[in-house]
Amino acid sequence: MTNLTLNEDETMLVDSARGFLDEASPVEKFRELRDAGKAYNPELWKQMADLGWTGVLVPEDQGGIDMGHAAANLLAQEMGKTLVSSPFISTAVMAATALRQVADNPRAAEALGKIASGDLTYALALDEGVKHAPNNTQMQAERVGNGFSLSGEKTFVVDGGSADRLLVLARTGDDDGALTLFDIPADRDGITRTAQNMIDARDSAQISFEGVEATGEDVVGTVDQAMSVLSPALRAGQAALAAEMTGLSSGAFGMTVSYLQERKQFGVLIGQFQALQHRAAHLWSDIEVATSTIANAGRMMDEDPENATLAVSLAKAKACQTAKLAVMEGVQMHGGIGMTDAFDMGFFMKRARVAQEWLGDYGYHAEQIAKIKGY
Amino acid sequence: MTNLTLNEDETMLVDSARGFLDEASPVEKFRELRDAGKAYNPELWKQMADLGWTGVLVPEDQGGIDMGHAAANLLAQEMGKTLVSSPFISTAVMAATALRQVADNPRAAEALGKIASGDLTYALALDEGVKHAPNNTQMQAERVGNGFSLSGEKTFVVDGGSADRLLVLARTGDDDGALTLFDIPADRDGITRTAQNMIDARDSAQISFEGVEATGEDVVGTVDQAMSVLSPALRAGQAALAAEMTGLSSGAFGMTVSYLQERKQFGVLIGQFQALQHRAAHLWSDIEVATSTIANAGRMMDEDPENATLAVSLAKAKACQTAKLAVMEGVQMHGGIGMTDAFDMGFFMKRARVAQEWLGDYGYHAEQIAKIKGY
Amino acid sequence: MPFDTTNPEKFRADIRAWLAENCPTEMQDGDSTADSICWGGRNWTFQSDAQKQWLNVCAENGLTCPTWPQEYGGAGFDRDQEKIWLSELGRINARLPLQSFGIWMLGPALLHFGSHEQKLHYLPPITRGEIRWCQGYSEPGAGSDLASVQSKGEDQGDHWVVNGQKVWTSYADKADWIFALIRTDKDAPKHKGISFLLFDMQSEGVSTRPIKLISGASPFCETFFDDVKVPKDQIVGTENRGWDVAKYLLTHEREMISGGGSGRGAGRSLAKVLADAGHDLSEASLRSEAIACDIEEMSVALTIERYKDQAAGGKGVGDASAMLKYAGTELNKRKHELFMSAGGSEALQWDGATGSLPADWLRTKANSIEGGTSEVMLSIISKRVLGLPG
Amino acid sequence: MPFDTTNPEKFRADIRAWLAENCPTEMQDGDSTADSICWGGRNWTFQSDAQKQWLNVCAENGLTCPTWPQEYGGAGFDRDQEKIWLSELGRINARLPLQSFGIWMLGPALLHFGSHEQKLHYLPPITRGEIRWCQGYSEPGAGSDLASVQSKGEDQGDHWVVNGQKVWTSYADKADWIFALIRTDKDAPKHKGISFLLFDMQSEGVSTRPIKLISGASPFCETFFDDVKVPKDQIVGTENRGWDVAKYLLTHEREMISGGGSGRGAGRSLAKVLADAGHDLSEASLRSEAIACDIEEMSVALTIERYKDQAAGGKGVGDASAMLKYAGTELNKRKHELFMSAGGSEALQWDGATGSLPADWLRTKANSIEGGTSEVMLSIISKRVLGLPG
Repeated sequence: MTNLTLNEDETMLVDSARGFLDEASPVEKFRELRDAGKAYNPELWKQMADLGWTGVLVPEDQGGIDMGHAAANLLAQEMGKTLVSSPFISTAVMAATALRQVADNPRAAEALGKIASGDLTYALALDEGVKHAPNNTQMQAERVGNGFSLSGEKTFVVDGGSADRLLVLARTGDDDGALTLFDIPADRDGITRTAQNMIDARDSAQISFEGVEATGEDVVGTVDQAMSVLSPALRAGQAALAAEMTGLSSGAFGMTVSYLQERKQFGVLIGQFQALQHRAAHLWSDIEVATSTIANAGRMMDEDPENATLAVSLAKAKACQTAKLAVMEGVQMHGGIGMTDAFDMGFFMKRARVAQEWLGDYGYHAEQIAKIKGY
Repeated sequence: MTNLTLNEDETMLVDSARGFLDEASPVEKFRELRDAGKAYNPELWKQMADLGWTGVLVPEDQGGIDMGHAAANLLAQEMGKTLVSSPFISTAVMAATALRQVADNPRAAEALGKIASGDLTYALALDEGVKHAPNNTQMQAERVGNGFSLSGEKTFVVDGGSADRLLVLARTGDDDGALTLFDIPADRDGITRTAQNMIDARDSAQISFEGVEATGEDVVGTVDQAMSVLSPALRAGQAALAAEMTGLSSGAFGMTVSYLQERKQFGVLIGQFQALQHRAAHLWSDIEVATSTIANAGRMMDEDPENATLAVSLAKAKACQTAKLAVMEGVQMHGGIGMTDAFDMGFFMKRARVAQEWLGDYGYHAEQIAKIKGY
Repeated sequence: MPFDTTNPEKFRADIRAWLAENCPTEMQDGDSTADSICWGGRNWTFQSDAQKQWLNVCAENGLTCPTWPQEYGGAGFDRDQEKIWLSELGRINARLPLQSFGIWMLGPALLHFGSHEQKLHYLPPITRGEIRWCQGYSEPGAGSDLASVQSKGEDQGDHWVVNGQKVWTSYADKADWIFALIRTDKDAPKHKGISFLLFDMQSEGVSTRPIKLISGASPFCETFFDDVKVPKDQIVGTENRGWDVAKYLLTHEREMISGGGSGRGAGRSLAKVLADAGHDLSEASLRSEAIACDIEEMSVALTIERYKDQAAGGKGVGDASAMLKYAGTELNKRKHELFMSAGGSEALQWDGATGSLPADWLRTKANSIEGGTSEVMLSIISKRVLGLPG
Repeated sequence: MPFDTTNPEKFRADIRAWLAENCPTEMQDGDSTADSICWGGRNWTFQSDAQKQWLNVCAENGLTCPTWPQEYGGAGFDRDQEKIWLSELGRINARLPLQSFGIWMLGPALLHFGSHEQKLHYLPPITRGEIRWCQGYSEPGAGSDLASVQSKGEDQGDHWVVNGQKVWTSYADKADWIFALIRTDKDAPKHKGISFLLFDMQSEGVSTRPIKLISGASPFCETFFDDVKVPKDQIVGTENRGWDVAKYLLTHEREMISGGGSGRGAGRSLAKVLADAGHDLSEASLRSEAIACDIEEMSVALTIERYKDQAAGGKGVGDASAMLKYAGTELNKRKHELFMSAGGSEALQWDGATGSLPADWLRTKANSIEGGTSEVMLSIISKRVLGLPG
């Protein structure tokens, strides 16, 4: 039976991840990246590959450890706690999930191997408007001879500035669902990447495509059938992102509780103020509840992937609310110091805001849930 | 310039109303009515007439004191504080406002006089479904000779069981707005009134009309033009009801603050618990904010009635939220005793719930606001 | 036991077959409203033959208390088997055969603190729905301060003579026996002089008076003890250490009231109620609140599952159960506000088309008060889970 | 004064005519963002000729501080006249000609506590935008406990020598003068030994260091006093009674931060921002939150008006102003969360199409901290307005 607690392997994974990240990537490492204007630390990425994390969803045949989505979520959750910045979700979760849908294709298999070894990063070029809406894709992939010519604009391509390759969603027909997913190198002729100056200081790009050529080989899966490979990848990314946000919530909450235990005002520890106690207790409850939805999403994706959409949207919707509350309470309870750039809480707030939008915000997932439940 | 504080006349009106009601109609009087299964106390109604209240919106020519909507709201607010049960809003606010739109009509003028003298009560038979939606009226008033034949079902007719006369909204044509308002005696042939067993123990009826005859004389205003007389009446009723709800919120809050000041738990006054203090302070703030919207609605209706819809919907929407919070906090902070029928808090909760629905709930008025603001 | 426990698939198949054969169709209406609950007890009147038949066939197979040991009337299921049992019940929308304070509260206390003899004596009649129990904790004026017990038991050698008053005793007027906190050492510190006693409500000196609630119902009583004789062997645990038992039970109560096990609207699907109310949910604020509530309901339900899994795995839940109580009861209130809103004017009538909805709505307001208020739960979390000072 | 004050209609007509003649078209963009505010001061660089012209023509007519007496540079408007002035500005979407801490804070303090000479000396330069003031209240580590002032002034006969440190000094690096709380009697009880001093930021021994915030901006500074000489006549009110002045001013600050007067996004219309973001509001949760926020915004704005009317009527608002500060700042945070949500990924970029929205959003998080936290406001209400114990 499905069990929502961690099994032994998972407990070990979490413990070792925490130990590694506390050493290799505490929040101050993110600050260093931010101050240096860097998207992520390639050395850390290499270490994560050595630990098997980049291959957490890659089949063993391609050199991965194939631990499944629940494990991927746990890694994302631990990374969230100290705001690790890396292409983990884009590459190791989403691209790996998309490519393994067609793992019998030699090119996909090769890419999976390189993801597992840490030698290849991906970004997903999906959205064109200010809100997540993959089904509204307008970008055209016109048939030219045996291939395609891609033209259009993508925005909010997370990790898009640094990724080696792009998974690009484009329209190949007039029917609503006639979309195709292309796997192309990010430096192919006709591609222009413009860095977006993101509030969370992570890598995001606006990417324009002008007559970019693609061959049939570049198609992931089948023409006009993007969603059969993309949907599992989106679900995987949404769940991992929800996990990262829940980790982020825990991280912010941990800082806040520590502050309540040490900061004095009016001669007493502010943690003695009952109003703050109750709000902290409420927030803790909310994080516990969110954590359950993450565990459930992981189990569903591993055990019954076809029916996991509800579980995933539930996790992302809940994580959006919880993270918003956690960072708002975090700043408010810290008072003025929480507003300063020299203090870390602002990083949590800004990361949470971007994560809320990426891959569908609360409203998007709420409507997904309503649709599934027949409202 | 519009001033949102009370002027001298209004201050006097409020003071005398409070003095009178504390004596004549404290909450225990409502309990007596409830236990006796009575809708309202005709003697109190007569006293309210003697004080001029039933004529607060009746022109002086018809024997009213014509103090305007802000004053009517203030009376409703004071009544709300001790849960006075009377046909004030149906009769003195809504029917009076509808009839004075056609006060040059001798029948309307006569009716207004009787409202002012306390000799005539009205109920408005508008809604047919579970939600307030006057524009969705389906009840037919078929033309028969020079007159009409009314057939259909009305529900949630507040004060409908005891009212002398009914203002009935019926369809006289196929166009959306082709509605007509009829003023007919509640005991006319073909009318069957069935008491609804309301949670707030007030008078509400389901009323069925089977071939009820109406003449052209019975039409209030013009055939197919119900809204020109009904809209001002609805606005007036909605604002007065919002005022009653805000009074109700203050009444419940007053009980709650007193309890916080006297009840001990774990050896201290519960009013010393900061978490409760902050929630009480928040609730007080919310009631203050709601009070401002009532004042504004009154001023707008008196000074610029054509443009008062936004102000009225704002007042009712805000009052719904505030009353809900006030009674929920009232019960919760009282603990077990708040749940007993022997204690008054439950009356506030039940009255608030019915008032939330009557004449449009939060969602209804929120959408009205959105429509006016062009969302 | 007619179920093959060697593997989950086999077990599920057996359960399914057994249900097909034994669960009366009328018991598959899934609508576990307050009215449809089977409470059992000496004076129980079955609402239908089907209800009686369903209780009996389940009791015979230990399925009223499936996780209790077989020797005490249970089925001895482990956590995974219980999940399968419940999921198969859910699949056919079957009602629970029996619900009671004996199952939720006294049973767990006896299983943990009782002697083998006590378990043999008290548990089987609970599983068969023969004895209905009530809980005597709260006292007038004590409110959330449960340990301020004033009801006292005077030691008379082989028995105590109990005098005092309880309040908020659920269904005391319908119960056969009571488990009560009684002060047996008035000189000891507040938490140290209380014993956990069991006695028959038909004992001389016991009387009850129903408390009418704002919903019009009277599920609670005031209960009076006037020189009630309680034999010394009718104690659970050690004399004067009854607070340990009470604390243990409060944890169970919290989990129950959180919505995990009670019939208090827990089974009412949000979508179903809204559909019954004929609501199309096109209006933004209602729609948005319905979805938000649904999200919270699913999330809390998963958390209850997760905590149960954790408990079954041997890791205690402890004070963190305060969270389930808090989140579950606040959610239940929110949900019923939504139901009332969707029900519109029909839900404003005691006997309208929405049935017991208004009474249920008012009933939920007590959820965050009884069994420890939401405020007490938050304080437990802040002090014992988060370690905040003072 | 070019306005006929004999009756409101005439007055309004005069104002309208005056504005038509004197308010530059560029100043009628109504978009009072942080960037477009005219702060004035010795080092002020006008963003445009229009901004300069608008300030000057208003200052000449007392319209930068319309309710101040004419002898001190105001226009001597009463409350009703002020309402007409503001509503006519609103009608043409005109910017305020000048905003400053001198107008919001020091002015009201001087008008209430200052001598006639002080008023004549300090107020007119404020109305003309010549001297920009900053506020020196908070100190490191003090947080909400403003009265725990450590900066001290040593009495040297005709002057004090001030040493210490302030923090959260708004725009101290851009201000010309400071009004500061300084402890002038270290032996008196906490609230009794503080004086309210004024001094030039160019005085020897004053230095500032900007604090970088999470929004990337640095509107606040740390401010250091190292043997700063402050002449004895530069005190407002009585020596060692500066807390009275501070308390009086805190009330003004609360009203201001509540959104009644500051440029902090108060002028941003909800509908306009959502429309700019190209959002059609068909998605239920966003639509519902937008309407709810709009309802709250209109309601709070009306409450500010009502309280102003009450104050103008001679009934003090007093501690109840804490409510305006609380409700206004919490609303502002909520509104900016909504803006961010409507702005989607565009609003996640510092320099995206939504302009300063993300920085403004982060800035609002300080609203419920500065000038007394929301928690302090709630405590003031519960204790001083509601009379709750403890």
